[in-house]
Amino acid sequence: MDFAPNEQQRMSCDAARKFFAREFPPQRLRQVEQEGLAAFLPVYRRMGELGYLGIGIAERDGGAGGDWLDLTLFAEEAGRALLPTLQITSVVLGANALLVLGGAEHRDRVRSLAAGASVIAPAWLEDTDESREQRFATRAEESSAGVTLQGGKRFVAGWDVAQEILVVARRPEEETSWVLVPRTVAGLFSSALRLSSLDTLHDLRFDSVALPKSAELRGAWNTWLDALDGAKIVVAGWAVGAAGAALDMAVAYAKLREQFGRPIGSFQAVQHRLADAAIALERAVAIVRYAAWLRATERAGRREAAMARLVAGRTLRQVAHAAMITHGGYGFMEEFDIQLYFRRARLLEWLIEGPALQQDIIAADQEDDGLRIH
Amino acid sequence: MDFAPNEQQRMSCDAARKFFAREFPPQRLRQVEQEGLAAFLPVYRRMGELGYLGIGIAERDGGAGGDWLDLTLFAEEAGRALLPTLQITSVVLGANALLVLGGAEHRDRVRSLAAGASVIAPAWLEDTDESREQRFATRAEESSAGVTLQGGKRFVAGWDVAQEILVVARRPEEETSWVLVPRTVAGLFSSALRLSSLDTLHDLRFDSVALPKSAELRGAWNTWLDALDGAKIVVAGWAVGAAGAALDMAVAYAKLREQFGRPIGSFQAVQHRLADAAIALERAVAIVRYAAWLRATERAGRREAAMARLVAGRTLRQVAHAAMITHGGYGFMEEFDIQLYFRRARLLEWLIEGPALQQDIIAADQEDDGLRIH
Amino acid sequence: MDFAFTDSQREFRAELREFARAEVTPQLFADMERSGSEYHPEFHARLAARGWIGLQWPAEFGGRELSNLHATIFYEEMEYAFAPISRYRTSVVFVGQSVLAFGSERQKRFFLPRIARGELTGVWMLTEPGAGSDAAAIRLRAEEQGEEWVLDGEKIFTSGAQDADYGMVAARSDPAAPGKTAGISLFLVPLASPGLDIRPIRTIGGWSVNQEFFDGVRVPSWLLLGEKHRGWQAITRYTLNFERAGIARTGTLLRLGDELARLLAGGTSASSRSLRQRLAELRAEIVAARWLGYRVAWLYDQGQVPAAESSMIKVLTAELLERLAELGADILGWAGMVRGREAPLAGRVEFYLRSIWFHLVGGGTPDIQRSIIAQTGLGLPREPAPTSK
Amino acid sequence: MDFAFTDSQREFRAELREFARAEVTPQLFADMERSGSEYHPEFHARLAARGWIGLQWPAEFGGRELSNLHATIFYEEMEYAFAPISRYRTSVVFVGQSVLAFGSERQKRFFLPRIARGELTGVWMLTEPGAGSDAAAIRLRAEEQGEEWVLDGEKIFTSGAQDADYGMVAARSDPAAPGKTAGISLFLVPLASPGLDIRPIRTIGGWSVNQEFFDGVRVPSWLLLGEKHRGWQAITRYTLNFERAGIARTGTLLRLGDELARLLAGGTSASSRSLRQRLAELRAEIVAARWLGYRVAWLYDQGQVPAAESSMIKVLTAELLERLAELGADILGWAGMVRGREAPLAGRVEFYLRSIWFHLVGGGTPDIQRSIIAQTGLGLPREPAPTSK
Repeated sequence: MDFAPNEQQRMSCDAARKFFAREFPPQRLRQVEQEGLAAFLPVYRRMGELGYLGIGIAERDGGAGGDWLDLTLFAEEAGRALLPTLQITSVVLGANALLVLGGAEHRDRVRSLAAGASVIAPAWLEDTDESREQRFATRAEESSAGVTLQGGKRFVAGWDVAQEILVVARRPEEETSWVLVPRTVAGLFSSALRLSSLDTLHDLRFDSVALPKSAELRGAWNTWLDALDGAKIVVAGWAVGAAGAALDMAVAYAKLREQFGRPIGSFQAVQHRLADAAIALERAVAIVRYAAWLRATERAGRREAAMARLVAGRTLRQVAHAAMITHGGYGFMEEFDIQLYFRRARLLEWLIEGPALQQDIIAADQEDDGLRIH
Repeated sequence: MDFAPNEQQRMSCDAARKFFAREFPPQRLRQVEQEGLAAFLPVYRRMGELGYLGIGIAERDGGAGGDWLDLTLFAEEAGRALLPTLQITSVVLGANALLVLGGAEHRDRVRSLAAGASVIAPAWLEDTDESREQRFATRAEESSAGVTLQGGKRFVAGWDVAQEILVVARRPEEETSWVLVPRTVAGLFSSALRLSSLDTLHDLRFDSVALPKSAELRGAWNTWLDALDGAKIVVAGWAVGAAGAALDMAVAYAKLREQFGRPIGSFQAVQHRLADAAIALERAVAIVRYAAWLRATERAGRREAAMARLVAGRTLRQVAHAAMITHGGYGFMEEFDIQLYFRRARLLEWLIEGPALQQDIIAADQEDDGLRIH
Repeated sequence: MDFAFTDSQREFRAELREFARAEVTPQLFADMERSGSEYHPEFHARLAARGWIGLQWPAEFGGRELSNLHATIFYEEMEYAFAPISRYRTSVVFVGQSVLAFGSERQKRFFLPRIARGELTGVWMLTEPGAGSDAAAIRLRAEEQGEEWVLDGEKIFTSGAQDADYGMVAARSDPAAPGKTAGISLFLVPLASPGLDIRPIRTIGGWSVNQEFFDGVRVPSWLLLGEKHRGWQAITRYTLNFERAGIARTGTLLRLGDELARLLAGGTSASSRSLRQRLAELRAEIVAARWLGYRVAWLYDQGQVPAAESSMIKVLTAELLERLAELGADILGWAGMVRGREAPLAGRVEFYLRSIWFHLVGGGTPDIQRSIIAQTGLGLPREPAPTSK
Repeated sequence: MDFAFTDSQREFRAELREFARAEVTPQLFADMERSGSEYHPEFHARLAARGWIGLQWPAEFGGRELSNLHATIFYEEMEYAFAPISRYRTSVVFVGQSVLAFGSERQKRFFLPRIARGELTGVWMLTEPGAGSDAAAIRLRAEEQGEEWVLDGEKIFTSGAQDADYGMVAARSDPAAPGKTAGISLFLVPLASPGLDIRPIRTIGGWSVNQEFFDGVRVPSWLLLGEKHRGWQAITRYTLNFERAGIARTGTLLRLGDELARLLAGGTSASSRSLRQRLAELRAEIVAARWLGYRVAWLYDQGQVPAAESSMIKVLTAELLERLAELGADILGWAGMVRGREAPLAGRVEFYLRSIWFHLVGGGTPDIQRSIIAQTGLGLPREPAPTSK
């Protein structure tokens, strides 16, 4: 067992941190908040060039190599910088799903996604409770020309800069299929939703969208769930990275800001709040990296991915809250950076899958030896 | 609106507080913990003589007069002293249920209960989730001689000093009946359960217990629920009284105990914990008295009784916990009194009805004007 | 002990509700969204026309001589309708009540009727960049020069200063006084005064608060509020308590509770039961807070100014609002993160969560409230003063 | 970064589990209930026979030269079986590890092999009636007289002193030293020493801790542990951290989590889903704490003595134990309040709730841990010292 990052991991993280400090400082984030994801694309493409986007995808598949632990450590750095999560939806979920569903014939697509040259927006949520059951109202029906899509998807991330979407749909025989839909197809309508974080999601409607047969991918439902598991670990990395940055900011502020003739960080109320945040964070980092390692070593890990996702999401919310409170009224000012973290906490708790679903996944684990190791 | 107790309420509370200080100091409570409820009976009988037990029951019905608000204010004093809750089960629930179910023919019984001369133990819980539905496995069947009882009840309070029990049972026609069972009847078996609080409850088993027809009482299910509502408010009073005493003890200790050359009560961590306890308490007292007043004035109040019960139970747990923590290691010592409060907190949260059931009762309230007043 | 409302209170409630039904229109919200302000002058004027501004004041000052309980009922009903009453609060509760409590006869005659008629609104300017939780660490200077005072310095986090008429300003009038709580005075400063520069600071709540720069602002002597150099005593005895009791948002809590219950009413899934249970628990706490709020108002009606209880109701309702908004977001899932009036509950769940800091920190942080409750309410000893460095 | 257990660790775990299955019998619990003690001498002897006491120590002192991770695995498996290892902990972690870290060669040769063979057990005596959270406020005096030290004073809250062999005692050896943390020394005191009176204090946990009265207790000089007058430095650098990291009860948490899951497995009611969700959340936190615990053990294996992390794992696991027991009580309802082995889960839910103070406060209150984490881990400034009165 070795809890220290190895030399290469240390160097990669260091390089990523420097890259984000240079290419994605808070003023850049504020610009993206104002102008939308398009303003992020130059940084995103540069990330593709540097191989950041392709971490966790084998080079033979068009990626940059590295394993899930490398990817998650990188995600921690991205989270620290509050990088938009386009990589998670387009590459970590999108490209990886294409690899397992479509296999070899999508290698070019994957290569383009991993290079940041194109973007795909997976669309799987509908207007129901989150669930891992295959209950979609959106239907893919065979037609003479190919396949016709009917229905709608909600809360699609990355749509504004995507060239295509990957829609999870139900076939008449109750199987699931995944349909590649180009952005410009007829019968596709979108409406924008602005989030607390100032990210924009889209609701999409498919009004008899006609697609060629080749647009439809088939695969086992479990491969999709497995892709979700992988993406969740990366979100969890993002979340603990963001939490770490928020805690650092709060600690720095508490040392600097004086009230009653002393730094506010010398008051027990502030100390204990930040100590609780630090405990939550250390604990979350431990399980997130463990879950990433489990996936990297191809051991079992659905339960652990859910645990990591759940704990990391809760932790970011707690830490961001503690950090905001530490800033007093200044936490409420747009010009202070801490609010950027606070406004993203719930998004990073819900992205890919939300907390109640994680609880269900964990509860469904029937093995009764809590001591088991992998 | 007037939040101050009137002259008579002030005098009664004052008298009760003095009575408990004299007759039921902590060493007496410790004796009851060791020896059981029998050691409490002399105090209980004296309470009967002084009219304390009969508060809230009209004099014509064998009680001592006074309304539900008087009773609840008295309960706060009893709770402060951590008085065993025999009055709640035997009189507030038991005698009142007899009044609404049996009416005039039980007046002597009620008089005796309210005098503390006898004790009845209502028995209604079974081995299922708490619920307000009429789903009992215990059955009362008509026989030639009268009625036969078959089944069992759990967690019966006061059995060790009761002369009879009041068993809620199901008749073959799916109605509910209430059966008076003398302690000494054949076919009745009991087993004791010792609680965290060192109170003793009993599980009872009825093995074809034969009783005369007169032992069976009939009434509307709602009258029983109404009796439970009333008893819950009194438990809530008990709970906020106990919480008040625990908070007082913690504050006194925090002023006295020094560490690091200053009273521990000057540390923010201690101050804020006790401030939170004080907020919880003030809030709980407000709703408990309001619910009692609603009942006293015969306005609606099922929802408010549930709210008061729920908030008061939570509050006692929070306050007792904060008070224990304030005592550090001494909170764990038998010889300190604060542990007496801590060990009773959950009992006073569950007595009559537990928290999840209160949530269900509140949630079932369909009226959609939260601003309504009575 | 009696928890019944009087007939006058019941009728007042009915009147308020009828008014809110008619007057709190979608147009109102559209107006405020356009102006980016929490203040709606026409709506404020309509409240004045009903005689509801300063309703707890003496008739000679334009009031209706009603109780603080009436005022609580007013807040409840207005908040329940989401009516815009922030400026009402700052004018009546912070400024007006302070003038009534410790202002001069001339000040009472000048300010209170104008506030009551809706002609004058006021804001409360205490906080400075270096004086937040340590509110007495005031550096804004007030120097007496003949019949005037001259003010120099800064204030920050003032809501509404951009279009209010008067600011109630705490200033250091005697820098030589021993200890930072001595030598502070209060002034009622016309916000249009020369030398007073008001700059907006954008908040994540979507509206702006202000920073004010005082550069030789001249204030006539009669606008000194309360005793000279003893302003801190007046602030802590009165104003801060008025403020804390006055910003408790029970009506908002009751309304959001109803809205969330309506959202959940349809659901039959197992998860909706657990959400319903969480909501039920919160609603019990909200009703409990409501009755604590009535008790605080009643204490004021008894002539008391209860410091601990005012802090209690402030921190309790702010934290309940946060927990309720969190629950709303949990119920709504992704939709709970969506901004704007097209979102569920007109985006209010998202809005309150995003702007909860305003409620938590406004009127003093939860930490400060808890210290006040512990020291003033429970009598716990203050922290020993640190050794001076 | 690598989270794999070695083959040696896996085999060790299997061996432990097999042992626990065979040796942690109902008879064991019956014995302890009868004796009212958490110590079971025969079971302790069986651990010694396996070579598992001091397994992380050098072979020359009777150890097995295994890692702290092995020790963590040992705790996990034993706790999972509810095996009685309190005295093991006080002997190995508090006393033994301290001797190893800063004891003399003679002390190491004397104590460690005897502890490892199970012939000698020790307890840790720091707290005094006036020195709780302020642990350095030690008043128990140690005076050097020729080849001996003479100890006078009191200790309190010592678990196990009634039948242990040695107490590791912190005493004030130089009352003239400036500041309360200077002039403290540690001694290994035979508990059978004349003049040492040990009296039980009953706890609500059902067992007794002790108060010890030292009346001219004579301790030979060679039993001075560590540097004279610099005991506080050794305590804070080593012993308290060993203690905090050592009392984390991850194995207990994992076991109770499994037990509660089994209880809930049958239920299909809506309320059981919401309880299952709460349990799932807790189990996620427990597994996270488990991996934080491994990291702390690994840090020790790297030769570090991490203060903040040791406090973190202590306070985290104690609070998880409380939350888990609370959840268990919510699941069980009335039955969760019933004492004794006939109650569900052999009464453990009730027991842990009732005795949670032992876990929360033992090794330092949560408040103290948080201050350590804030100051040592986050580098926040200490509270300024109060002006002396």
